[in-house]
Amino acid sequence: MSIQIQLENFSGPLDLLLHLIKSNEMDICDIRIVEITEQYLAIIEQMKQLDLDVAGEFLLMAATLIHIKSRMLLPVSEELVDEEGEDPREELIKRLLEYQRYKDIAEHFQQMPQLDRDVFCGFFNLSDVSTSETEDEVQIAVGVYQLAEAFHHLLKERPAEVFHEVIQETLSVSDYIERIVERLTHKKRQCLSDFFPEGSQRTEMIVTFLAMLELVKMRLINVEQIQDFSEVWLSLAVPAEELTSANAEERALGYG
Amino acid sequence: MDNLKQLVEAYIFAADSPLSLDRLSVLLERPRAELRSIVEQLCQQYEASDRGFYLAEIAGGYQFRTQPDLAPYLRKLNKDRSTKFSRAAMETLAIIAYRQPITRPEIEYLRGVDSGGVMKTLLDKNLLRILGKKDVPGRPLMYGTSRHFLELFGLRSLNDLPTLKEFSALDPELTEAEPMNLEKAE
Amino acid sequence: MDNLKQLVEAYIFAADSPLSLDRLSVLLERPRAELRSIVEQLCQQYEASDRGFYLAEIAGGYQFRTQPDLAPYLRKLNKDRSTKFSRAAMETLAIIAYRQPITRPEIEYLRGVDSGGVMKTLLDKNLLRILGKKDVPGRPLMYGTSRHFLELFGLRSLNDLPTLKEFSALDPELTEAEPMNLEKAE
Repeated sequence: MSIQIQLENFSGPLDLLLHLIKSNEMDICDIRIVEITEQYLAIIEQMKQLDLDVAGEFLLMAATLIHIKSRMLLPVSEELVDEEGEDPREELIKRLLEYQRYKDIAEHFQQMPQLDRDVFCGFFNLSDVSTSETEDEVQIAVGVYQLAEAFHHLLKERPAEVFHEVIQETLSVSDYIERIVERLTHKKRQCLSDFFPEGSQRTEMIVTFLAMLELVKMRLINVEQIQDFSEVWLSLAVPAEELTSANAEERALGYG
Repeated sequence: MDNLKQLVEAYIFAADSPLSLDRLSVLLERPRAELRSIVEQLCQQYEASDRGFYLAEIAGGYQFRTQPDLAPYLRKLNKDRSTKFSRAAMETLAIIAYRQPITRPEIEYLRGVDSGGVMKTLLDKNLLRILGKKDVPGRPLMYGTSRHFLELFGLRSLNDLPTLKEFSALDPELTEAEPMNLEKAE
Repeated sequence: MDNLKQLVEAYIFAADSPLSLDRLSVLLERPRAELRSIVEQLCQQYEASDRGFYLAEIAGGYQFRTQPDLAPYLRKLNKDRSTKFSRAAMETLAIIAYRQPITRPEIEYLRGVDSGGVMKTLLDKNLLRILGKKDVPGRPLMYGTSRHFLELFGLRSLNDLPTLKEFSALDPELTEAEPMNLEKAE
């Protein structure tokens, strides 16, 4: 796999996947998931080593691929068939096909003659027609967006009055690493399910899980299970006082 | 009568956006049908005469535009006020054009990435319209393409876009737009 | 040769300002003399054909212009721009839409400028409604948006206006400016 791959050249994880599928000359409808997952993860890994930010969406896709891969390796159980259909790749394939189509349309749009790029209309040249009757300011076409934008603009200029709150959902793996470590510092042993309370969002769960994997890899936490299918327990693998230095390095993981 | 044709031509030329028959009818106080035949005559005349520009039917109106095949020369004018569209922007625009009315989560599911920034850019460029709110929990805003979108690409209406079938119909099931499956998108 | 004429016509048509023979000569890589004769031919053709616009020689260059004698008609184009608003009008309308019922002093406080003129325009266009008088000293009039406002913007009700939260969610700059608040992200 070539080193030159840059995530910013791809408009998203689906785009990157399509690229991998094409360069491996695979059929979208029959992706060799193990190969693709390995290559995808290798690219993400490279980006991290180069200290580049890897956007959450790319990590999310990594988790999805791992999930599909693991399901394809598992013996087919009835429960799973009922739950998610026969081929674990199905949903991904659908998304890829659909995405491929819009990518093609986008390409078609780029090539269509565009106003003010390829095609021009005459320039408003009225002889002897005074235009001073119109307001001298820029005219704005009507639309709800323009209306909201105008108000928004005003509010931005007058930050003293706050009428709204902004809610941001930022899922960063390093933040979750810190949170997990913090929780485990307070309470030495905690079960896995405690980290996934009811009502958690799917994306949040995935990032939490990625953070745990990262902690295992760094040998900072232990994962134990007393017997098959019983509760999984997490605990710190190193004394809490040693963690501060470890934390600082997490930034270098490339999780942004 | 010939004076009327001259006026129609002047109005279309002077208007800053495609002029509809309705608008012409108001401006000239003449029935639409009469004006339609005049406009059609004009269209044919320009088409027949191999000029530098022609009378195009765009977004439900009429506008003089340069011939698309002259594009390579006209670029030299360097008046390129056009905005270069990033691939992300074009992709988003394509999705919205074909799937409107569509909400932001639906777009993001199809693209696999956060699209707020791109959508804001497209809204600022007046290529999108907010079509209302969807009657589902959370009442997300629904988006569609604007009139300006049609003008940008010189389309009479959205029907002028190639059908989805023309694009990579690898999977016959996909030729019909699928209902969205947003449960899985979260 | 005929193609050259077509190109000259297109260049003049598309240019923002009158195009001189010198400029044409650079663009087309042809001698001035040759271009002069083409431009003159074009001028004569337009003059002879009694069209809505003609090729005028202006400020040392050439430009298409509407016939001066049509000016009285064309002025109508400038009026009745019912679908366009100035920035000031849009701002005022936005404040009223989002903060109704609201009084003129309150609007002027938000905008920081006198807004009497703009409000009159909006009232004339039937976009505002007077909702009564506010129970404060001076009993100023309270304004709100009209039914016509909803029609113009294609809204079923005021609830269909995008909330500012939805709106700022599109603006990455703004979201970044806010402190992270993960607890609320649920």
